[in-house]
Amino acid sequence: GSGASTGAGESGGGGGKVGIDHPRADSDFWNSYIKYVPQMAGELKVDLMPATNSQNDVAKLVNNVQALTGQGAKVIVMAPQDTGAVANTLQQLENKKIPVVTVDTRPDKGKVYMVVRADNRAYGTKACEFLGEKLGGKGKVVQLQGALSSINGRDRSEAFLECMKTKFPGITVFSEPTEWEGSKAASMLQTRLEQNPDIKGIYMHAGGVHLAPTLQVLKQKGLLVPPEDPKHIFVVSNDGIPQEFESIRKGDIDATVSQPADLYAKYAVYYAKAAAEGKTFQPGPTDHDSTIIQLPNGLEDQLPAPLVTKENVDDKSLWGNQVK
Amino acid sequence: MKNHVEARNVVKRFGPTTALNGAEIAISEGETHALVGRNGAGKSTLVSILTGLQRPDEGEVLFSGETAPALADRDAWRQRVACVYQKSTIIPALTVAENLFLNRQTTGSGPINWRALRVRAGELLETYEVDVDAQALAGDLSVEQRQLVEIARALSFGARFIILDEPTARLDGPAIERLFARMRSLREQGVTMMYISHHLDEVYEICQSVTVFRDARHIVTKTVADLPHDELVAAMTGEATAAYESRSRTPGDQVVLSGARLSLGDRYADVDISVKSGEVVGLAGSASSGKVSLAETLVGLRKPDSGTVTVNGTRVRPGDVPAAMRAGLGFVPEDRHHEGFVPLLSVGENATFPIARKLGRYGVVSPSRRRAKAEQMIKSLDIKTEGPDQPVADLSGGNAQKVVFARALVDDPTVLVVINPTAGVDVKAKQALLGAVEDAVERGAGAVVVSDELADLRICDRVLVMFHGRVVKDMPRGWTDHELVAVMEGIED
Amino acid sequence: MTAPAPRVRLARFRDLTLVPVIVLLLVVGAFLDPTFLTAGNLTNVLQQQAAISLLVLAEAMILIAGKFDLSLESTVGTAPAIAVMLVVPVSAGGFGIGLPGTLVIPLALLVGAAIGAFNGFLIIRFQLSAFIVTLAMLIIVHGFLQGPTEGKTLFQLPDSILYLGSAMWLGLPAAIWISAALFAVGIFGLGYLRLGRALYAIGGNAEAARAAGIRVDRVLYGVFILGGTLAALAGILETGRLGAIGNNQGVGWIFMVFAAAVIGGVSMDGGKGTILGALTGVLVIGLVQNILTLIGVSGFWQPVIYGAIILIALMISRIAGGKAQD
Amino acid sequence: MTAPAPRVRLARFRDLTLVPVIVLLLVVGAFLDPTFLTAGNLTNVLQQQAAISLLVLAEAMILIAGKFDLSLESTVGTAPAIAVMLVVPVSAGGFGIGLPGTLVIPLALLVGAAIGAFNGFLIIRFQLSAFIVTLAMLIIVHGFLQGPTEGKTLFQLPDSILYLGSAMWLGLPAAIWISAALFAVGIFGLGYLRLGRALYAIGGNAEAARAAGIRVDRVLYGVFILGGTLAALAGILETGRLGAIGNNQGVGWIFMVFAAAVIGGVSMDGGKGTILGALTGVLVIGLVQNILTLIGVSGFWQPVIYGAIILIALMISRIAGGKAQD
Ligand SMILES: Nc1ncnc2c1ncn2[C@@H]1O[C@H](COP(=O)(O)OP(=O)(O)OP(=O)(O)O)[C@@H](O)[C@H]1O
Ligand SMILES: Nc1ncnc2c1ncn2[C@@H]1O[C@H](COP(=O)(O)OP(=O)(O)OP(=O)(O)O)[C@@H](O)[C@H]1O
Ligand SMILES: [Mg+2]
Ligand SMILES: [Mg+2]
Repeated sequence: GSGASTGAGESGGGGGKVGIDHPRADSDFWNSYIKYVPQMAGELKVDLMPATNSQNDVAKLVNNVQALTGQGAKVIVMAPQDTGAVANTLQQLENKKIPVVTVDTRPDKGKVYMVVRADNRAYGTKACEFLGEKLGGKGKVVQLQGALSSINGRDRSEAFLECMKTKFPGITVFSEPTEWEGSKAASMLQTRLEQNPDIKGIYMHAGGVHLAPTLQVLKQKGLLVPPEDPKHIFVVSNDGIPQEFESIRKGDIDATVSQPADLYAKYAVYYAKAAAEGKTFQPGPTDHDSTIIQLPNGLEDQLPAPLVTKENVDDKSLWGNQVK
Repeated sequence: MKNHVEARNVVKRFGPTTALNGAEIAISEGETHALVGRNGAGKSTLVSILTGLQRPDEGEVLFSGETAPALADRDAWRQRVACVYQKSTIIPALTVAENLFLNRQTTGSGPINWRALRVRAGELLETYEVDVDAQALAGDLSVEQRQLVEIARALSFGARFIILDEPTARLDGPAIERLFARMRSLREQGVTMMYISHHLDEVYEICQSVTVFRDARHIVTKTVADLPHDELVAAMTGEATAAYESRSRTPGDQVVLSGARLSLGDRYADVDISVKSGEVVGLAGSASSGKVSLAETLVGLRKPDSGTVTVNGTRVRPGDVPAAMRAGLGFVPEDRHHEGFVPLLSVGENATFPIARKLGRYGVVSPSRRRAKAEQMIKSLDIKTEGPDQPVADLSGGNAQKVVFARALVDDPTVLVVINPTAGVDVKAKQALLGAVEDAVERGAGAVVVSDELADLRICDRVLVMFHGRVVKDMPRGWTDHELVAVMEGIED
Repeated sequence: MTAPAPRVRLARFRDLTLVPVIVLLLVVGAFLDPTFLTAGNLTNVLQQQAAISLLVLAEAMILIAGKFDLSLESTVGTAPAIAVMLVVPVSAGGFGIGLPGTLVIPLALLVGAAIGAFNGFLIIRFQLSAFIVTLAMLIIVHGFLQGPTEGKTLFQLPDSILYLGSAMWLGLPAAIWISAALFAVGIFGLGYLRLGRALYAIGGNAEAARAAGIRVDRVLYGVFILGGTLAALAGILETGRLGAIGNNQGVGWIFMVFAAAVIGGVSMDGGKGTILGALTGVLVIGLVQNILTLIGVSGFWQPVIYGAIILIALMISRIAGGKAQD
Repeated sequence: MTAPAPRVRLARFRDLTLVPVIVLLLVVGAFLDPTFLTAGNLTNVLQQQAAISLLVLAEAMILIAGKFDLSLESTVGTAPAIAVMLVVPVSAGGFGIGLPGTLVIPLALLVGAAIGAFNGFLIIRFQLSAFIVTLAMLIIVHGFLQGPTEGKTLFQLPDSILYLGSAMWLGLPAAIWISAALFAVGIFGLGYLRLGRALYAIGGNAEAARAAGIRVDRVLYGVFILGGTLAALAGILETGRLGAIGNNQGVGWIFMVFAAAVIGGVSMDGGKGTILGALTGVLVIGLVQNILTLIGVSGFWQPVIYGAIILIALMISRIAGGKAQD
């Protein structure tokens, strides 16, 4: 990061207070993010207000933003899980000249200073390519979807299906809407495996909720075997939490897409500070292995989201290897 | 003789109401002791204290000279006293058999033997000559059948002290006779009983001594022989009260209520009835004769399978209460708790529902006009209440019944249908209610009185007797009790 | 015998048992955060509660009439969404029917009323359990938002549906005026109108209400339809506030709605409670949420504090009200 | 007078109004997918329903006793999680108290019982509305999962807590045996024990039950405590099935639990229904879910079909039962 500000106190560094709203507290990914935020803010010396939490409810998000601006926030960081319904709020913030950094999601309408996210469609595509290759372009796979009403779940799901259709037309995909619930995931996967014992691949949208139930079902069915075994089912996860890495090391699952919780937090705070200081950015490559692209309503910094397999699972730079 | 049960200086308050104010009672071993008093005198409250359901604010209860057990020790209470409460304690979703043996389905802690329980229940019902199926759901029974089950249960405990709080309010003649026979034989076995009723002649028939409560206090205790009827009534009311004299009148020509060729399932068939203005028509019949169902059809609470009902010249849609009311009908339903009043709403509101539309314009109900109307009704029916704003739930049974009457009379009906109008109502109130019916008739209304109580039927110009769903006889004024009962029982036609 | 006067006063007072709680919250809030007592913040609280308060109004009436409606929360999203989809072109997520945009508000209200009528039909006509019927309807109605939109947010909306939820009238958000006006109508209607009093009679003893000449079924139908319509209106206000209709609009509200109604003194058993009481319930919930947001309690523990405050409010309303709750 | 025989048969039969629905589902399922009627698939259905069925058992008892408990669903996650955190080291997300791992199941059951006891305390002692108390408790208890874990999934669990939910006994998952055994106990207990019958008496008319010498408060405490304990056991089974305790464990179950109990004939008004009926309700729900998964209905429309089937089952149980529901 750049920036010359020193001194952490009130309105230090010519910036102003940064208000931040967290989207939810019930998934491992977001919890890691929530923990990284104050840490990164400390490193970057950003004056962070106490964070609010909108518990996956856009109405709460709107209320929280109102409260934060009421309390004097000069920049808002948020992660709207409903990308349409924040339009009015963004409009109001623009009227008040308060720049907005959104994390993880890209609002459909309304001005944003910077969107910090990895490309969720890319997650789906990466998972599809990995499974397609491992299965040699034929067979059956199951996709344990998140909630269909969440943009990220939908992006992953659509990209996965699209990629399968175009690149691996020989593969049949079963999509199971799990609403991000482990219980539903276990039941649906179990039922589907009963119906199609020849399923050879699984893509899980969220390791945090899907990993343990999937392993449990595979174990019960005696399908938790090394990749060399013909009975092996290839599993790709999504998130990059430490437990997924451990399972990769053990050979229980084969890959995961590491969603960079640390980078999300870091660059959310980074851009919030930059906005407070009045800096501007241009589309193009950045100094941190990512690219800024132009959106109709702002800019988006597309952070890298590496596919983690047995080969690179011990890479120290993966956030999942840094949490303890 | 030593006192089997004694309550001393009992005080019980409910919010602003003092239900018992230093009340006392002493019941000797082996006697049947009547407790009488006007509605709201505190009789049922004393019952709940004597059965350990409520704790008195002051005072004490003694059984055979010993202090009563702690409230939590229900078993100890149940060994000492069994009770038929005024409020039903039947659980509708359970069978009759289980209701009879509630919480004593087995003696030990093992599993319940339903077959044996059924047999025991059947025997019990047979002993008390209650003609119901032990396996029927209690909720499917008629009001009087439920009451019989309740009585059979209380008597079956083998307790040495039994309280009966208005057990006969819902029973017809033969059932009452059976109950009395049972009570006599229990007394011969040395069982002590406390008997509460508003039928004072029953007191003289079955009890040896009597205690009178008035305004939450003990007034007098004497043997029945020492307290003739007039003095008893005077003690209850605090003033000399003459017996009710029914008035005579000549009915007009105009037919205000008629039912033609009415039939409903297995309840009644092919009934014709017509009531003239200025006429009181009684409907009598033994249990299940169909008289209540017929009356409920006339007022629109039931829809007949066939036949027509005409109120005041208007043919009303069957099963449409509002239509019948608009045509000029007022009625008192059979069970006040079920259909009579909304307990949480005030006396004023309950009394004025049928005329709500007249108490203001544009759908607004003016509270002041409602209160004024209600106060007028409270006065004319002598309802004992704190005022029009008191919830009906807080009133005693008789006063609640007067509120139901107020509702029926509030719109000056041209037709009045009253079903068991005086159930659970004290002597004076009974007179007031029958007087209210006769007043309405004198103002030109026609009335139908459905009742199991012969005294109620005395005000009728003629009595239609039903038997097994058909009208079997039209008896003009001047019948004797014996004649009427004979027809009702189908002994004579 | 006691004079009737004190009893009346006590009964009136019972509607207001939460007023001390509200005062306490105002004091505590002012103490905890200087922003709290500003006109701007309090306006925000009211605006935020405007939509949900209409649901509380609807639910309070339904509860007083002795029934139950869980599906209101789904109507909040589905009614405006279906209306919008009938109006906007396919490219904006519509059905391609293309009704005129000015119809969108009446259409939304109509959808709400239709949902209410269907609930009423199942509950009154078939005598099914209101709890489970409306629970199933909660799921079904939400499906009718999720199905046609395929989970996507509708954000190209006709202006007319945005107006009410975003306009300012006389310096205050229109939504506040609307919900204040409807509460005033509700308080008056349930207190002084024949029809309003009929709700209490039906909820208190439906058989007696019938015997008193009240057309019970008809009134109940009316209440369900009115409830659905109010939920649709809440949805319209919320849509205007948020500028789009997300797939989760209204989801999860119903618990707060019940909490507000019950701590406000409305009985789950019917026949008891007032609209004014329900309003105080809404305010308590709104103030608690606002204070928790302002002081920034950790999102993880927030529910505990929140639930605990509901319990405490419940106890206060129980102790002050003096009667057992059901 | 009617002969007693037909009436008995009818009453018995009333518990089983859903049996035709189950048969129909089995036929339709077999028709739609060849896998459906295989032993493996039906075993899966049972295993998937095992945990939730214990909640239905608990809720059915509570409903029969005339009360209400929404918080059971939160206990499903919180009870095992707290027990685990008392046992595992800080590095695995524990409190660092380090009680022996063998204690984890008793601890979880104890936490469940404590939650039930607290519910009972508030509802019975303070006479608060059971609906709202347990609604607040639903939020609070879930907060006690979310707070200490800070929203993280507990992955490192002692083996003992995983055993019951994942073991196989005699070729069938242990969870099925356990829940079958508990249902058998429940059917027997509520059908043949005095204590069980007391629940019906209390739910039917609490005053009458008290007059009959039933210790109403004590029995109700017992029911709430038993309910909480069963919910904790459900949580243990679910934990074993899923291999981890996520932050959402149990969340959203309560609606299905009520739906199963009510379509199975248990009344929301207390005093009516049987455990056998509730069991048929669970089976219907389980079969519907399984069929919908097998035939792969679009996720967007699934709720509509699901809700509609609940409504239909409700109607069938209403028509076959012959009585209005409450
Ligand atoms: N639970 C209660 N709450 C408030 N007031 C009550 C309650 N129970 C009784 N009361 C009041 O106490 C007084 C005595 O009532 P009680 O039922 O004992 O009268 P009663 O003599 O049995 O009358 P009735 O002959 O009509 O049955 C009445 O004024 C009644 O309104
Ligand atoms: N709930 C019920 N279901 C079916 N049949 C009933 C029911 N209640 C009453 N009946 C039957 O209908 C007929 C008439 O009953 P109804 O209650 O009108 O008699 P009633 O004259 O009012 O008797 P009572 O004087 O005992 O009140 C009887 O044959 C009775 O068995
Ligand atoms: Mg009495
Ligand atoms: Mg009868």
